[in-house]
Amino acid sequence: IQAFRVFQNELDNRNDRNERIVKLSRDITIESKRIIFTLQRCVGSENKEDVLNEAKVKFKELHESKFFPLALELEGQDPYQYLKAFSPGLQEYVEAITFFHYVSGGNLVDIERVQSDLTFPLKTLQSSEVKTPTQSTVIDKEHDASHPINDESSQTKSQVIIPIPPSEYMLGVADFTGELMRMAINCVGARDLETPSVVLDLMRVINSAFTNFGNIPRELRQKTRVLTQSLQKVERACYTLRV
Amino acid sequence: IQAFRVFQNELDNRNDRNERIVKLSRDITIESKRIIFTLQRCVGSENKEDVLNEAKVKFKELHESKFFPLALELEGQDPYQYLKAFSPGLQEYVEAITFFHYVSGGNLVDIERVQSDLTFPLKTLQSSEVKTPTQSTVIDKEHDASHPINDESSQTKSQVIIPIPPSEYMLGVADFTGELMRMAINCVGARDLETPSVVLDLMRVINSAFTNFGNIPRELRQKTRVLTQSLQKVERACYTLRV
Amino acid sequence: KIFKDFQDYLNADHDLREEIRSVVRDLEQTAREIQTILQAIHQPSNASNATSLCDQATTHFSKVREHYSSLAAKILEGQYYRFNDHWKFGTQRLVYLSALIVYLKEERLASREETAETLGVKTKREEGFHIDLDDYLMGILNLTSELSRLAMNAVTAGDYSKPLKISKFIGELDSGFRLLNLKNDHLRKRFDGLKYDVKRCEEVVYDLTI
Amino acid sequence: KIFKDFQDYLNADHDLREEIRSVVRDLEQTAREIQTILQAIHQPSNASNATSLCDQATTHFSKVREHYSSLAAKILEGQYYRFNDHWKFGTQRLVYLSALIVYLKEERLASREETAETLGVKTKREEGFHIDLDDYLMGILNLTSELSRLAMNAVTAGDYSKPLKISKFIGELDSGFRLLNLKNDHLRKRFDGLKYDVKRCEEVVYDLTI
Amino acid sequence: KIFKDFQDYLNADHDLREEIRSVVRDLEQTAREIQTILQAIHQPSNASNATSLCDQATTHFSKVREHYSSLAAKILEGQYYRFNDHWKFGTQRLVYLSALIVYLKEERLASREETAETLGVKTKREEGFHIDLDDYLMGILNLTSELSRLAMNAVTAGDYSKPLKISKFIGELDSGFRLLNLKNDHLRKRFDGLKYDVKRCEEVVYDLTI
Amino acid sequence: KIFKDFQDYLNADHDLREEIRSVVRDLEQTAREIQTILQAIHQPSNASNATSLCDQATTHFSKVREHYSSLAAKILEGQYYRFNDHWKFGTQRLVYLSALIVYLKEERLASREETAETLGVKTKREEGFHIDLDDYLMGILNLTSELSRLAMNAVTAGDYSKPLKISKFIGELDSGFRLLNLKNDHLRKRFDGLKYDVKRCEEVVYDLTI
Repeated sequence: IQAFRVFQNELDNRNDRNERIVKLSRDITIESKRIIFTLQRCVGSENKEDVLNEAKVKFKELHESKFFPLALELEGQDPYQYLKAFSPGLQEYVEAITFFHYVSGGNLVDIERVQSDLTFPLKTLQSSEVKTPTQSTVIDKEHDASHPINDESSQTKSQVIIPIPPSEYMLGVADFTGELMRMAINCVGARDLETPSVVLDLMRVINSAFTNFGNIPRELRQKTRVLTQSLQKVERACYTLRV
Repeated sequence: IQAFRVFQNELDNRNDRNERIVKLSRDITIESKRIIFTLQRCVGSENKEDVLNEAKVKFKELHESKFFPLALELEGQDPYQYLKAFSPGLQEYVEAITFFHYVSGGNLVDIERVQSDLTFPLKTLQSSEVKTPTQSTVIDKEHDASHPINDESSQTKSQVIIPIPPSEYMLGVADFTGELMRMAINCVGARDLETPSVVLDLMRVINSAFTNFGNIPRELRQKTRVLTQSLQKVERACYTLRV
Repeated sequence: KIFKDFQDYLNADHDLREEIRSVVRDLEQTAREIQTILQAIHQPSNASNATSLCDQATTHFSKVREHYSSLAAKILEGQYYRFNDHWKFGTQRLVYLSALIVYLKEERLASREETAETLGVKTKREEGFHIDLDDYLMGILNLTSELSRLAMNAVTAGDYSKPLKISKFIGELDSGFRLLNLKNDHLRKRFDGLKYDVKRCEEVVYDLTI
Repeated sequence: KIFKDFQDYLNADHDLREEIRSVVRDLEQTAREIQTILQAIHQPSNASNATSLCDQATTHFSKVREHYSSLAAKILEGQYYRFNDHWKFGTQRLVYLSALIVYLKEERLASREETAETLGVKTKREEGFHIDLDDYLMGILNLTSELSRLAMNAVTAGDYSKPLKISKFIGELDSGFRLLNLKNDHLRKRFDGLKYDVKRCEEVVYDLTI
Repeated sequence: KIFKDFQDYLNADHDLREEIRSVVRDLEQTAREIQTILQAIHQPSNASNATSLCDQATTHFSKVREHYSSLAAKILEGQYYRFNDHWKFGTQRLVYLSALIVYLKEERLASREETAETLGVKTKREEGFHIDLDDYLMGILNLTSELSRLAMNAVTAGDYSKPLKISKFIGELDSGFRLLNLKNDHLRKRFDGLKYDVKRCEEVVYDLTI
Repeated sequence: KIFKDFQDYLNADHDLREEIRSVVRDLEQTAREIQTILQAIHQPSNASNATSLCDQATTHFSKVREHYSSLAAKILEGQYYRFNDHWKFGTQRLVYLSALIVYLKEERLASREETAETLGVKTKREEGFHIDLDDYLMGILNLTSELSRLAMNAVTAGDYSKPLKISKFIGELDSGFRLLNLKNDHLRKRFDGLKYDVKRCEEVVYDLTI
């Protein structure tokens, strides 16, 4: 019976942490959706720069107020144990940040870049005003060093990260093509004749890469189907513009 | 378009054959169920011999009137193409024949014995009154020789068989344990104190073998679960007899 | 002993399926590579050099034939349908791709015989490892929806003659399929999609007329 | 290139999972062998020599430890939960089997620590490849239903003292589990089955009293 | 014995259904052949010789009448609705095809009476093997979607008067159907599709006006 | 701004629910501890000192009252049923536990009023945070199945008078519940289980008579 009190404690801790992570993930999803909405507005508008700057500020706040606490929660844990809890938020964020980079610069951002945004030096932020219940226990603990996409961080003890499993990144990219599609359709409405065919080129590249993947997990295969449908919608849009 | 007329012909032939096989399978299922019902009656009755002889006659008729035409339908075909169509009947038959052998002799009959009952020398039966639409096309055609459980028949051209895939045989055996369970429960009602524990021994052997199978297909795994439940019902019956 | 034999059977079945799965994975990988090449036909810039894309794709079919020959070597006679769920999908895709090449080069339907030859398999069950008729027909239905998409993209690329030819071709295929007495299965479902392809092409032709 | 890297990642993931699956298959095979040995405890004729069955079963655990050690070697730190669906089921069964041996020999609950040791893994996540707490608890719940079955068969075999001890033991486990705040998950569902095991044992004891 | 009688009844029923199924299959095969002929009206090249296509199709209706007469011979009085699921679908298609011929030749709606005559069956239930009203209406609804497709393809073929006539015809049918108080069944669902056909025709007419 | 206000409302609602959930968790934890103590009544060795177990359990009810009072403080008037899904289950369990204590000590049914007092809440909705009648009845139904189990275990422990009393008590409760006109809901379902408890007790009494 005494053993069961220990088990109870362990189960409760795990559930509590899971609850906190789900909540952070939900907040991240909502804020990411807002940013995407903002970015869609800027297509074809004159004050594109203003909108991009506004988005930049929102991303920064999102990093500090949500992702940093999330990183602290995951610190010293097996991130895959809580992946289901933070995966929706992370995917929505990847969708938002890739869309942002596309709108501002023009190409598909890679996972290393996304990962670096979600890596937080502890020293600097520690003194800032961010507070979470577990923060005090985290400092100086070594981060899970063996995560494959983050090998180079293995020596540093002074940072925490949200590890991004490559599949999560790709799922976010798949969702991003949905935004591209929406953007292209909006352009047709606005009689913008050029953007759709530019977008179409990028979508063809991504679609071609996705349909070429082997050993693909089921979730990604479903999104590939949606991606192909989005591509055909854009093709139809280009056709309509031509006719 | 001309090609499509060929396709149409091929599809129709296949569908027709499938329909005929389904019908034969359905007849086999019904007749096998009847035989099982008869055999259950004979438990603890005085005229056991009569019942067994009656069953023997029914099996013989079933072989000649249903299995032989079925073998002719499968002759020269890939039996696995129509397995779904005749699998229900075959499994029910295996259930009946294993039950028959158990009731008359006392042990589990092996697949070779079951297979030999479903192997028909063509010469003898051909002259009998059995007729099927495809019979005339079959004679002298070489039987699919490479079926693994029937290697020794590879030289003979003078027989047709219903090939029994080992999984089908085992599925039938699993169903057979359900009959064992029913038999044991009936014995409790009849205050027969010995049979249940004899049955229990055999069921334990079979259950132990089934739960020990590796690389097991799903259908068989489900039946294993049912088998374990049946076993526990017989255990409970033995317990009730004891208390 | 009965159960020992059965365990041996299960193990052998499992190992064989693993081997099949491994070959099929390679087969599907090659199919994806061919598809990636042929997807470029939708790009306006490639509208003219379809032939060169076809040639490029054709070279990969030697790999396909190798995969099928190693697959065929694993399957005993009379057991094709025991395992064909494994390669069904890949075969349908390869039928579609080889028929697409034939259409792009010669604007006609690839027969079952020549498709089998391109894939390196037999046409009929009695001859050995073959193309199942359902899979051939399924592949052709996949072809029609690809072509109806191409009709639209051709217009975008400024090619106004291709849609008319495609529309006629798909119309003929539609007549062919209408002759078949399809049961309520996958093929039937997919065939219902053909009506949509026909309509789509006719709309493109209509739009061009206006 | 982004997509090339991802394909490499997918392939590596796939290969690793294949390797894991292969080890887990051996692990489950060993578990089945142990189970087959221990199933004999229900046979009336073996009622007396449970200890010898336990010893026989125990020897197989060296193989279990080997399997776990080769499994552990494949899993990088912090990735246990990326793959643990593969071995979850096998581990639950092995927890149950090793706890069954401990009960049969010493009539007490095997602790998480000693179970981990018998399986050749760690107790806590921080130490490396470990027993997930859920899996340990699930294994214990499997133990209770096996014991409630044993209580009944013991009576059939003429042993009237065992049911009383088992009933007491399961009653205590029930109290323990009632302390846990289980979410609506597998464990919760399985725990609902425990109530049934408790009742079943009590009925056997009741029948003996009458 | 009661059960023996019941078994005989079941067997007879089963055999009868087999026979019906066999005739219906031939019926549907003939329907498919007629349809294949009439599909050619959508081809631009055949726009002018619709009449000759109709004549060709008409010859097949003698076979249809034979099939219906052998079907009628199998159905006892008062058992039409016990089996009509078997031929429902085929009848709807034949109604549609014979009505299409009437429209193509005379640009008017085929009445139920003449359709029944073409098919070789009765109009009313009391008279024997007849066309169920639902099936007649369903066939007419199939006609409208075929005609709306024809409207579009006529433009492609350079015929600008046909779309206007078709649009008017479909509009009238729409008014007719609106008078019916349809329950929430297949017919209702299919009728919802009619609105779409009307709209499609109107769009074509609009495009022509511009 | 409208949306801003609505967002504030959602956030406040969310926070409040979090707080409620936290208190309810403590409440359920205490309930589990009480239950663990009372489970010991089924153990033969404790058959005599039920009173001392009851006293031990009773001390925990002060904590229960604290939890309910902090819960009550969070719920605005008229919002009880907006949130009562959260504590429904815990309350049912505590009703059952406190009624069990009353039965064990005085062999009678705990009234709604005294149960409310033991839990530290009101009896009626108008007075504030109260016991919902459904939850009270559900708790009593849980009591009956616990008692039917106790009847059996009492025999095992050699107490032959308790089963008779329990059987009578449950019989009376059954009569009482039959007077209620229950809708087809949870209560109704649970009430169907009562019949089984009655039967079980009667069987025990029957076994004793023999």
